[in-house]
Amino acid sequence: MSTQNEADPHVSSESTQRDEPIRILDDDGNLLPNAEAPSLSDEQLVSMYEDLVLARQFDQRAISLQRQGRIATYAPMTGQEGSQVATSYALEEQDWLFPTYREHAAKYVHGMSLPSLLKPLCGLRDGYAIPDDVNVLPEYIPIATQVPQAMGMAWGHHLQDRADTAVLCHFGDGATSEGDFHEGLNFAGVFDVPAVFVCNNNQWAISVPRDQQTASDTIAQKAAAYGIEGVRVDGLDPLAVYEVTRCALSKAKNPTDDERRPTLIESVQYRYGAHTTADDPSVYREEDEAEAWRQKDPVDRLRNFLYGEGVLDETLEDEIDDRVDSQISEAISTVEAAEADPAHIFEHVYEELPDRLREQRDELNALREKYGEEAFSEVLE
Amino acid sequence: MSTQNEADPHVSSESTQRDEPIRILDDDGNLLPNAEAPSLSDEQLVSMYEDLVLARQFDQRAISLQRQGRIATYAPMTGQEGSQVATSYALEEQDWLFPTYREHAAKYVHGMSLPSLLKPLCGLRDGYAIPDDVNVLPEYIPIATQVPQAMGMAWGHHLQDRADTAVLCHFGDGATSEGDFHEGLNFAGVFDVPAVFVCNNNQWAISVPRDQQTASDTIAQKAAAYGIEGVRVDGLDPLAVYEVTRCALSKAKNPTDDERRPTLIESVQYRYGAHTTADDPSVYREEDEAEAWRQKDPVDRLRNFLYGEGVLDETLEDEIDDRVDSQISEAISTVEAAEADPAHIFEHVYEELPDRLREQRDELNALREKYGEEAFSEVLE
Amino acid sequence: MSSAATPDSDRRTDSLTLVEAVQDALYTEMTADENVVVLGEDVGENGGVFRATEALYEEFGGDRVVDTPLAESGIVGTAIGLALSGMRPVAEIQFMGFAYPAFDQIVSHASRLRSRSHGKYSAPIVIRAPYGGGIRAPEHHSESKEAFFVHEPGLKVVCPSTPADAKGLLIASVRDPDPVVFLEPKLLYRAFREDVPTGSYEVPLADAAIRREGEDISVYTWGAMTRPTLIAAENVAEEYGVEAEVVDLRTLSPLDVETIVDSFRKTGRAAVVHEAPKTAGLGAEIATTIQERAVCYQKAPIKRIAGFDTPMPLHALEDYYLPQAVRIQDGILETVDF
Amino acid sequence: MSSAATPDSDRRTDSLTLVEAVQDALYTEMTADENVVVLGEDVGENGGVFRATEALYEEFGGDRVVDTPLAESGIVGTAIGLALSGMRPVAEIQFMGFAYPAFDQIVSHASRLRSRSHGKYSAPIVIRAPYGGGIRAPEHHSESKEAFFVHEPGLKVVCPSTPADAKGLLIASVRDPDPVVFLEPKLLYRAFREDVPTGSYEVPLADAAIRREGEDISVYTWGAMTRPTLIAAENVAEEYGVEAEVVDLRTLSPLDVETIVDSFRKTGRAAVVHEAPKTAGLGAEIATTIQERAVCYQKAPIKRIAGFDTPMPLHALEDYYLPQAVRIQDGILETVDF
Ligand SMILES: Cc1ncc(C[n+]2csc(CCOP(=O)(O)OP(=O)(O)O)c2C)c(N)n1
Ligand SMILES: Cc1ncc(C[n+]2csc(CCOP(=O)(O)OP(=O)(O)O)c2C)c(N)n1
Ligand SMILES: [Mg+2]
Ligand SMILES: [Mg+2]
Repeated sequence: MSTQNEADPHVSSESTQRDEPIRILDDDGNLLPNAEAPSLSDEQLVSMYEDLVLARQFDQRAISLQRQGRIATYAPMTGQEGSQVATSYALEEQDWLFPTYREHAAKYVHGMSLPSLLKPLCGLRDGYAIPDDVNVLPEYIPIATQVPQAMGMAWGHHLQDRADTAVLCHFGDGATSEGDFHEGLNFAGVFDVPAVFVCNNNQWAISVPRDQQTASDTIAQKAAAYGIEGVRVDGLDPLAVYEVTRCALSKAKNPTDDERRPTLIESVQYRYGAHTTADDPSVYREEDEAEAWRQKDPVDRLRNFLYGEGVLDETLEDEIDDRVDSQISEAISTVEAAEADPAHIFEHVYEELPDRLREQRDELNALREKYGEEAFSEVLE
Repeated sequence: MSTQNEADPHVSSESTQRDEPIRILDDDGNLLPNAEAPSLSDEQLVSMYEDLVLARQFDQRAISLQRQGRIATYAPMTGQEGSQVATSYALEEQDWLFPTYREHAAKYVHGMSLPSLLKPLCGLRDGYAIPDDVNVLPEYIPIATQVPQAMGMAWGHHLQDRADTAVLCHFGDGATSEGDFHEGLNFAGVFDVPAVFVCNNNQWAISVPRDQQTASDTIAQKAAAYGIEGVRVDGLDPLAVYEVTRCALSKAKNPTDDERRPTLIESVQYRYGAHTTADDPSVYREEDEAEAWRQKDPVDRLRNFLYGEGVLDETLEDEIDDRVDSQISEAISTVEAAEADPAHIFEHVYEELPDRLREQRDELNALREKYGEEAFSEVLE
Repeated sequence: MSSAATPDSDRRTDSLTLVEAVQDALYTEMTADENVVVLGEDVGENGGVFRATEALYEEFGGDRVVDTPLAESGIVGTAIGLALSGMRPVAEIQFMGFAYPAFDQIVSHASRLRSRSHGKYSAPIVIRAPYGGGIRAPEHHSESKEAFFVHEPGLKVVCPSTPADAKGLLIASVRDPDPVVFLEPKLLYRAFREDVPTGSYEVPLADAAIRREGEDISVYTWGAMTRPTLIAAENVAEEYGVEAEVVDLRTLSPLDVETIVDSFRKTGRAAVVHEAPKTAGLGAEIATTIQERAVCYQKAPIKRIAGFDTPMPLHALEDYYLPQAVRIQDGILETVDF
Repeated sequence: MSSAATPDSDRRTDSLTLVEAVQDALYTEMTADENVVVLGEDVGENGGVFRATEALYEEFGGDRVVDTPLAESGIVGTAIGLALSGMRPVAEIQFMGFAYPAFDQIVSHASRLRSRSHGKYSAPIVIRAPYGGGIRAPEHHSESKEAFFVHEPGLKVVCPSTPADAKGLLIASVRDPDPVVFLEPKLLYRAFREDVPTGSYEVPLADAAIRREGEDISVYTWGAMTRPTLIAAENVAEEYGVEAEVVDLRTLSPLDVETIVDSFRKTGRAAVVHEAPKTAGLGAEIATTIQERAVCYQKAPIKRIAGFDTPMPLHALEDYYLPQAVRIQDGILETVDF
């Protein structure tokens, strides 16, 4: 890991070979020889662990809510929450986050409430009406389209001399095939913007495996095409992801003379579950493929590390589990009590409601009045 | 140059450093130490020279025709014709060529007639109705859009087991910034298609210099992002371009076990003149920038080489100049005698003329009848 | 001209859903013509996210049913290139909302290669895309912007509303010498089954279908909106004795102007039903075409019953956005009572 | 509502061409608001391929007048990001035909950021693009597909036809809180000069302008087609005593329905003139809007005088493709004589 001088001592010597992902913890959660844990306080470490637990529980609850028909299609993150939580821990409050449909935990850690995560899954867009003090964009669904936008925002901060603000942009391995990935990263290199691009390489883009996505050996090496630094990190090692991301953000804000601000981080992960609740991975991949990855599970690894450090025990674990459980239950109740107002359809299309939209809204209201709400909830097909 | 084993002895040792463009001739046209001329017969070499002369004369004539208002905007190629002619010499007849608006000479060498090159410049699209025995596509104007198409055609040949057919696709340095460049090359890597991608890096995309186009050191190195080979060649050295292209095409058709078919060739050139006849480069670049490149002029270099080999002399040169001159003059006469038929507007939009187009054609014909052709040639503004 | 699906000699049928009929069409054409290849995201082993290409990979192998990298412009550009090499590619765009990255390849190239080259080259490709709302899908998954493609000369645009049409129109599209944008109403993918001829047959890319005859008003629609329109037509017949003629356009470009105008000459009143935003949607083209050719028959303004001029809302509100039977019914009555 | 450009207190004027007025508007807004930045291909030292950004680079420097790499999706995506950071980007797309690679960023994001985020985020960007034919340009350089953008909710679409409007509309577009696609008629870039107020002023993005009053027919048009339409109107007045009212729409989305319909109520006859292909073009929207709101006033079919449903031919034939005064004149007479 060469993003910052101070970073070097923290990471294992394993990582000297460029293509091997950087790690701090071994598969069982022990500190690797020559590696050093990031300078996080015990409280921060435990809180990171709690967020990992929350992420995993959230995922399970969301999947089951979807099965019960209480929310729509959901994109699970189990196996990837370590990387999500850790990248967001590396952010400072003023930094901006560009998430995809899968980065629930990353959004939560950077300030979004649990109910706001669930609302869009219930078809309510006010979950995307993100509060002023939370620097997160609504999730990006069209693949890779966030990349040039994140680049643009970072450039804007740079032009405004807001050197303390960086932008972190998430996307998947599949996203690297899109033109927007290329255009965004090429601009980032040319304009040398304070941005960190995190490729959550979970080995699959729905049913397409990583090696059918691109013939390049690693995704990190694509950085060479843009004159920026590329780095691979073990995405199931929350401490390594934290450290690599922190260094990249710090370089983005304050590079040395021969450094360039942007970094492409390839966070090597695995999608344990389905692409979304609408997907059945058994059609296209072997069940046992996950096993090797589960051996390096981020939640287990961080827990073991914390046990080893003596900052986590069973009492605290139970406490965390309970707290997380009730937080999620509460969020679900809040969201399920919320209702959508048909008037929202016409709001915020433009800053001012144009005449034609006023007419259309009035037309809809008149029909609702005349025929009742039931007339609009008929199944169409 | 590592595209083919047999190629190695032909090229100068200079090229062992990956980033230095491969050369066979020095700036004056002498064979470099350790380099070997490609195995072209004297006739082929002289004919290549004649095509270079033709290309340069064509360019001058076209520019002057444009100044006289006899053709529309023209994209000159002086300084780049060496690379154009040489890449097309490397093609076999069955290979396909995807050109841009600048590859006039490349198209001519691969079989297109001079009148067909000029017709579109006179606004006549039948110049693009390329004969069946000429494997050239109409020029691509939207930048980089040809790249995925060339990849697709190469893949089609591959699927049809037409292993003897390769596709050569031209584009500029600016084109490498477009998403289509990325998507096309990534597909080419994944599907391992028999295609050669030639980036005519003439240092400028209209007014934008190469180093503002991308922060990568070379364009060839972008190949790494696609798991294919990248190679740089001195684009003003026709023999080196020929040899590099020939090897790449041969690898595309018949790779060894550990080779991948596609190659990205960065042909390092310089646009001596304006981007097009509508452009004034003095606004954005120094006149004397061209000087260093003119010292390595491809036409001079090949002439000197041929004089040195004893296959060219003043008599032959004069003969060539005369022949080329009358060929071009004849082509211009042919084209200027041609006329556009307004019915062409409606032809070939679909294979069969739909009713609405028949009506529109009839409507136009009725108006022409009623008001005469003059009514349609009024300047609109 | 109205025309039902015309099976050839083979008179057997299968009871298929619309998505099964799509799959059947692909299977049929791939069997008949080895130049037909299917490419797109997740169309291979996974059989497509809607299973429209199910079992094709197993049957025809990875060289003819190809998972591509995730890049729509690459997919369409590649399809054009494949066509240039002599193949007949059928490209799947996973959802219509993801066709926009490929827009340039579609409108600047697929549509123009033939005219550019004065007839020498062409791009006989099919671009399949599920379109439309109503299935509680996330943002961008409910697009219905057929007008974008209808406005581009050189393209054909097709949109079936029944399984039998889906099969016959798709087979005709694959065989068509011109590029076809083939929009599949995903709301109807599994909505109902219908007897579909087992053999190979074409439904011509030229003819609208009269789904219901009537004298009081002509209602023009296509794809998923055909169903609520037919419901509305039955309702107004039962409750008000108003007989609506329902015209399912099937091919959106080129339009079957003859059938459209003939129906209007009979009824003198019309409505157009579509999901897409009203402004500059296809409803405008149909209404304008009618008044250009049959203004003297016109007894009332032609009513557009369409999506609102807003983005499709998230799914809690999509039933308010999409034209429901009740809105269609109200629009029919308003036009008839004018 | 018709409204002329309204200069503020500063009553001085310069005699400017349309492209100079564009440059003047950019200069004016960049001076007034340091958040305004210009980006695109060759907009910097080169001053734009049509010189629309001439001298801005020298005046405001390379941080505010930025040459980007050659990538339109990157340009528009970057502009959206700049807007999110609080800036006011004006992105140039070199020719409208090269906007398609950016289509996804425009229709999926610029247009929807505000509604997606329920009002929290927005994309106040301007996308400038020279459009239209008539200058003997190569293929793809003569596009006029304004309907694509008008069909997408959340966008505004503007198209000036005079230097004074170009300045006032562009200033209003830069200040507008919503994304604006600003189409510049390159045929008129240097066609004539006009007195343009030196100071800063807005022409509202809401009002069509009546360029010529008349009682016999309303002719709707915009941008470059305004000129042949006015010529045709003069011709039919002189030769046949037919008085055409010429309505220059100026803002294409949202449309000034009031002015459009009011004029029609007066004349009862209409034609729409545009360069874009006829089918699913904006002419259909205007004709349909009129018959929806004023069918009882209608005395004749509304005539579309438009580009043919073909790609724009190479330049030898473009004068046949574009609506010429003679075609417009013929269409006016046909409609008046109906
Ligand atoms: C432009 C676009 N094309 C297609 C899709 C449909 N789609 C949704 S997710 C997905 C796979 C994404 O893979 P990857 O980038 O690896 O991210 P992951 O889902 O694995 O996190 C696809 C094809 C889309 N959302 N956007
Ligand atoms: C998609 C697209 N965007 C913009 C243009 C306008 N344009 C024509 S040539 C050119 C520069 C191309 O530079 P490069 O790729 O280096 O090729 P060169 O002209 O130098 O040969 C530009 C921007 C275009 N033709 N297509
Ligand atoms: Mg993935
Ligand atoms: Mg160049």
